[in-house]
Amino acid sequence: MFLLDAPITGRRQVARGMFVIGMQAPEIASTVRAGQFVNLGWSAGPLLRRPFSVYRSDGVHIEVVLKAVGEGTRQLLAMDVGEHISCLGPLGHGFEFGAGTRTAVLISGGLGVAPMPLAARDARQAGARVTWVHGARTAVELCSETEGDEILWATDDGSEGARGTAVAASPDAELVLACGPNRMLAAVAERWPEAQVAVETYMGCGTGVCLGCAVPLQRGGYDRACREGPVYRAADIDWGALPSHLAYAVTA
Amino acid sequence: MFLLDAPITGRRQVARGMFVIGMQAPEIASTVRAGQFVNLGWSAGPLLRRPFSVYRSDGVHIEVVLKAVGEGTRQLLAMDVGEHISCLGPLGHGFEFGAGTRTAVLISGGLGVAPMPLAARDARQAGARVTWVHGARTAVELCSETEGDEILWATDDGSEGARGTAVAASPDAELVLACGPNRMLAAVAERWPEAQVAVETYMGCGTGVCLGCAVPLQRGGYDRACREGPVYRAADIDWGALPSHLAYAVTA
Amino acid sequence: MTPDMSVEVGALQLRGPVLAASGTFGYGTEVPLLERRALGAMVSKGIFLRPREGTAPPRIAETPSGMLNAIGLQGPGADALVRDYAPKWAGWDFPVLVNINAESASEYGELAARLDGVPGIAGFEINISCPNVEQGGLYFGNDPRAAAAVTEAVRGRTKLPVWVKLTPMVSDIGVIARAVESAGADALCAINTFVGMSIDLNSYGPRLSFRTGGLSGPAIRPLAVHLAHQAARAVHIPVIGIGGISSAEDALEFLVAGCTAVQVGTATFVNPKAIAEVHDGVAAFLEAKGFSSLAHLPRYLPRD
Amino acid sequence: MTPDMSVEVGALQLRGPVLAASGTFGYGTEVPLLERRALGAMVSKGIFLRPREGTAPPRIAETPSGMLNAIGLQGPGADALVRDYAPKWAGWDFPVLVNINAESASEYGELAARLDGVPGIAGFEINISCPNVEQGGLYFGNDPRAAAAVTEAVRGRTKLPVWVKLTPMVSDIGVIARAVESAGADALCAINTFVGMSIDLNSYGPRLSFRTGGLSGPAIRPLAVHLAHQAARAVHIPVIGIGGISSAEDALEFLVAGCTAVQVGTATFVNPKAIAEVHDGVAAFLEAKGFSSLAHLPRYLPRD
Ligand SMILES: Cc1cc2nc3c(=O)[nH]c(=O)nc-3n(C[C@H](O)[C@H](O)[C@H](O)COP(=O)(O)OP(=O)(O)OC[C@H]3O[C@@H](n4cnc5c(N)ncnc54)[C@H](O)[C@@H]3O)c2cc1C
Ligand SMILES: Cc1cc2nc3c(=O)[nH]c(=O)nc-3n(C[C@H](O)[C@H](O)[C@H](O)COP(=O)(O)OP(=O)(O)OC[C@H]3O[C@@H](n4cnc5c(N)ncnc54)[C@H](O)[C@@H]3O)c2cc1C
Ligand SMILES: Cc1cc2nc3c(=O)[nH]c(=O)nc-3n(C[C@H](O)[C@H](O)[C@H](O)COP(=O)(O)O)c2cc1C
Ligand SMILES: Cc1cc2nc3c(=O)[nH]c(=O)nc-3n(C[C@H](O)[C@H](O)[C@H](O)COP(=O)(O)O)c2cc1C
Ligand code: FES
Ligand code: FES
Repeated sequence: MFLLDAPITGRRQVARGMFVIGMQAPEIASTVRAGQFVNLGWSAGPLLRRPFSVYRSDGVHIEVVLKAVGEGTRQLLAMDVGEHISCLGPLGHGFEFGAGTRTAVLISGGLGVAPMPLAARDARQAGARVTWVHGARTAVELCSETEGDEILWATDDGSEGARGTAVAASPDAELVLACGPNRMLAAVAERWPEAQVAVETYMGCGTGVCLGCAVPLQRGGYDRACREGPVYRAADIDWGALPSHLAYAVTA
Repeated sequence: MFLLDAPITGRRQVARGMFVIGMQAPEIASTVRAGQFVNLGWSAGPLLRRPFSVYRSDGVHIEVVLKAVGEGTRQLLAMDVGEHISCLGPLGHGFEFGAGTRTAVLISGGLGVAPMPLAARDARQAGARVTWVHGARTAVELCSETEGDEILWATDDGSEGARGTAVAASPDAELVLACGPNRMLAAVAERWPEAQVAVETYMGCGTGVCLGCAVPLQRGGYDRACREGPVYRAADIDWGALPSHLAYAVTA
Repeated sequence: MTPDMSVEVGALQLRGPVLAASGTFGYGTEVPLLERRALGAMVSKGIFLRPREGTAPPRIAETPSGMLNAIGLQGPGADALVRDYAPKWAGWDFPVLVNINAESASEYGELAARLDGVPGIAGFEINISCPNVEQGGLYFGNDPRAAAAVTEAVRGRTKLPVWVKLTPMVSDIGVIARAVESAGADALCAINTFVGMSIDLNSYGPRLSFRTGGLSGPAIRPLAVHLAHQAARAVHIPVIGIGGISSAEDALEFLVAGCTAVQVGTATFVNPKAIAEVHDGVAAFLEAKGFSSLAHLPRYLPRD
Repeated sequence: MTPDMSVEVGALQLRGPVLAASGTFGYGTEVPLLERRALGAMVSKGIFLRPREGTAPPRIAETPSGMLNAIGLQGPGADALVRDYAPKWAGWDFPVLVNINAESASEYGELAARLDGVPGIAGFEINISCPNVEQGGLYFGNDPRAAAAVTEAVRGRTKLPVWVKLTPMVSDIGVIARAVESAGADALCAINTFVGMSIDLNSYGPRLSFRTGGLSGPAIRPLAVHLAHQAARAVHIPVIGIGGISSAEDALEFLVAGCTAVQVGTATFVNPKAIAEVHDGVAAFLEAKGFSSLAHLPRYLPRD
């Protein structure tokens, strides 16, 4: 785990209101795994850091993708190239890719695209044929950057791809990885108990010391999303007890 | 009194660490008088606004002069042209210029230069010959922008002008106006009880409703620096009871 | 259609739920850029029977998302209030309540009697919670019997609405709230500032000349919401929420938590238009949610 | 020359005055980027005799310059603590105190007895102030007799240092402080979090599943400085200041106000290097002012 003062190196738009921010953070970029996250802070920002999945990495830079959903994300999007962000990471456990997996489907709802470019990369490296199913409310909210052997779209209003949810539009596969609102992940768990899902919780520290990010488990008790998670076997989570209406929950 | 969202239009350096920030604030610029101040706030800034004397005005823009002495001034100096500052003013009572005044001396210690360009303008308009005496710790801390019929310098180390204080270096005059650390103003009061001095206090509101900016008076009781002040007849203030070690007090 | 924002605080009918808090609005005569239409009522700066000088400077210090103040209830006394300010208030289209202060229950009663019936004075807010006076203040706010005695003393001298402003510096605010309700208060105001201290590392002593001050501003909001909610659960009279409100969302937290109205204090220093913005924002929220009246806002107020 | 930063807290000699606060450092085993040299001591996450699940999420909510938490003292219980963590602590070069919690005075004593003498455990911090458990917690912290009874129960079962962590939710912290001192505490820790609430305007109810939570962070610092100062004035044992410390200046406020040492909590979440930066910053301050030792720092501690 590293704590870096990372200069912003770039910014681009990938959907309506959705932006990618690039930062120079070599130690993190060279060690991050798909599904892991960074905890970002900046001067005159809110008290607590804000967690973001690592979207891409080239070994020197990392990228995160975000929308302005509150004050913190609004401030992040107002920052200029050259300004510095304090970057703590990589954090948490990422996705697991068993060798010999032949088919993988990545399911992303809205900002749930965030961990998927790295996941697509690693799934293909593990030898799998990758299908990426991406859902959003409407066509202009679909992230323009998807990759894989097959790309499927789903929109609530049918303006692009299948009308309905990304989960409904997904084929089966040996490996199912999903990220999106907790409601969507609960639907994934119903259909594929073995799926790996990346959940969202409020976080205090991001490093395992505060117990703020409790994820209720089927076997009873709580795990820490920032340490044992954020990626879980879908069937392990007690979905009824995991809040699904976080103010910042991304819509699918 | 106006509340404006004023875009920053320029910035320049006038001494070591001392900068002038220009803002477009027409309603304030066209009504401000020498010695009045504005109360500045900005998003992601500290809770309370920060008071600054108006340094210059061209009828459309106003300028303030400042050094980074704490978090608020540090943030202000980090802002770029085009960013907006919420500007409340003009506030307080400024200097009075009696018609027929023949000689005026303006005494400024350090950042006490702030109200003086407007004061010089108005004193000359009132028909006076203006002597501006400006003091600082050392030559590079002297503000490079002074005006008047005669300019005198004073530095603690004698690196420019007279060695010693600006007060000591001042000639007498019919009208004496002074701004600087409260300690310096107390010395002014001793020599010229009738001088007009602009004092510094902590301020809550800047508009007269909180009573936070109490100035102890010789006749007993307190005045509000933001409303009855910040300019006072030097002899009216109970200098022993006015804190002179505000954390932000400018040095002379 | 703009929603109905009116509220009833006891017998007092207010056109809106957003009020100006005592000590942050002066006497209402010097407020810059005042938008009266948005003001439900104003509570004047705290007054004593006799003039008070207040404390020596420095009187305020900024802290993270908050400020400490020790003004010491500087004020001109009851006679000057009646002479200089009440006549102005009499012409205004919103009620003005006077925040009253004293050092004994009987002096509270005396002050209320002096102000009762003066045109322009619509009611009283009893301050039993000021942290910045040597005697009195907090003591009355801490002790249920003393709080009740003060309330009765004022109640006995006026037919006007009597509100009681509670201190947060108690281990159970419900006990004080019930005591004051039983003693005849028409409404409770929760809360006044918390006692705090800030140290100057140059002088190795307190920043404020009074040593301690009252903490206000956004920093205290979560504590104030909790205390106002606890007070609202404890009594059946209206509770007016106070503490750290600077936006409509902040005000709505108090209203949902069981408050009938709110007061805005420190935020006015930062943004002279704060009260109007809070009022308009609450109206916009109700409209967006489809509520035709503030009375329809869902409340979270479980009774024990 | 770097100044002497060592402090004595009762019988315990600490190499520096900056400690890790309970619940914000886990069991010390998972802290990222830990710089041990700067750590005076660590207080472990609060533990009960038996394992506890803690509260349902959401457990935290951010507020202006602060955060609310309701973790509910999730923990593995005393046996697991002894088995999994104490052996690691035994090898560390700073003392670890265990923050102990219970529902009755006798259970506090039982827990202390279970942990007493276990290698790696250097002392106890009695938590009589947790706002996030249904029974116990705050109740003990509010009532001088209950607070004393808990202290005595623990004192009777161990020769190790016993610190008592006070709640801010009292009208006079001095009363509790004296009661606990008389009951045999070696030091006081002031303060734990303040009870607060935050409302979600989507659900019209509390953001936290536990409804209320404890407020920590810079927002509470001026209140904490005041309370720690009041506690220090009331007793003759050392007081450890806690609340909103994130910089050396913040820590120095508590030290000047009469505290012997300080604990850093929430700041560690924001900046994993906070403790080291506070420690180094205090040393740099002393050096710049020409003090060869922390003991020479001027204090502001008038005795009544
Ligand atoms: C592991 C993980 C990965 C994530 N990855 C991404 C990503 O790649 N892209 C993306 O856009 N979003 C991601 N999120 C969500 C992102 O962290 C939030 O959208 C962001 O923190 C919101 O901050 P804000 O200041 O804009 O909103 P706020 O206005 O602060 O948030 C809205 C509400 O949430 C509360 N809140 C926000 N953050 C916290 C916190 N840390 N603890 C407690 N309360 C909080 C605030 O109090 C507020 O009430 C991720 C979250 C997690 C846990
Ligand atoms: C009428 C008037 C005119 C002024 N004109 C100028 C000018 O033209 N140029 C100039 O450089 N300076 C001027 N000052 C001083 C200027 O306002 C301060 O330097 C500035 O507010 C410091 O803010 P900061 O955030 O940088 O420092 P901080 O770090 O915030 O200030 C240092 C300390 O002062 C406290 N503090 C700061 N502001 C306040 C406040 N408003 N109320 C209570 N405590 C406070 C902080 O808590 C802190 O402890 C003027 C002051 C007054 C009253
Ligand atoms: C400068 C100042 C002066 C105050 N004076 C009084 C007063 O005279 N009487 C009173 O009851 N409350 C007084 N208060 C308390 C406020 O009315 C209010 O209860 C408190 O500030 C919390 O609200 P806020 O966070 O919105 O400011 C004062 C507060 C401030 C900041
Ligand atoms: C997430 C969290 C968990 C905490 N858990 C405990 C605990 O188990 N026992 C305890 O005595 N205090 C606990 N505290 C209180 C802290 O130790 C500390 O007293 C408080 O947070 C104030 O300090 P700070 O503002 O530096 O965080 C906890 C605080 C936080 C934020
Ligand atoms: S966010 Fe603190 S333990 Fe997970
Ligand atoms: S700063 Fe508020 S009255 Fe002067």
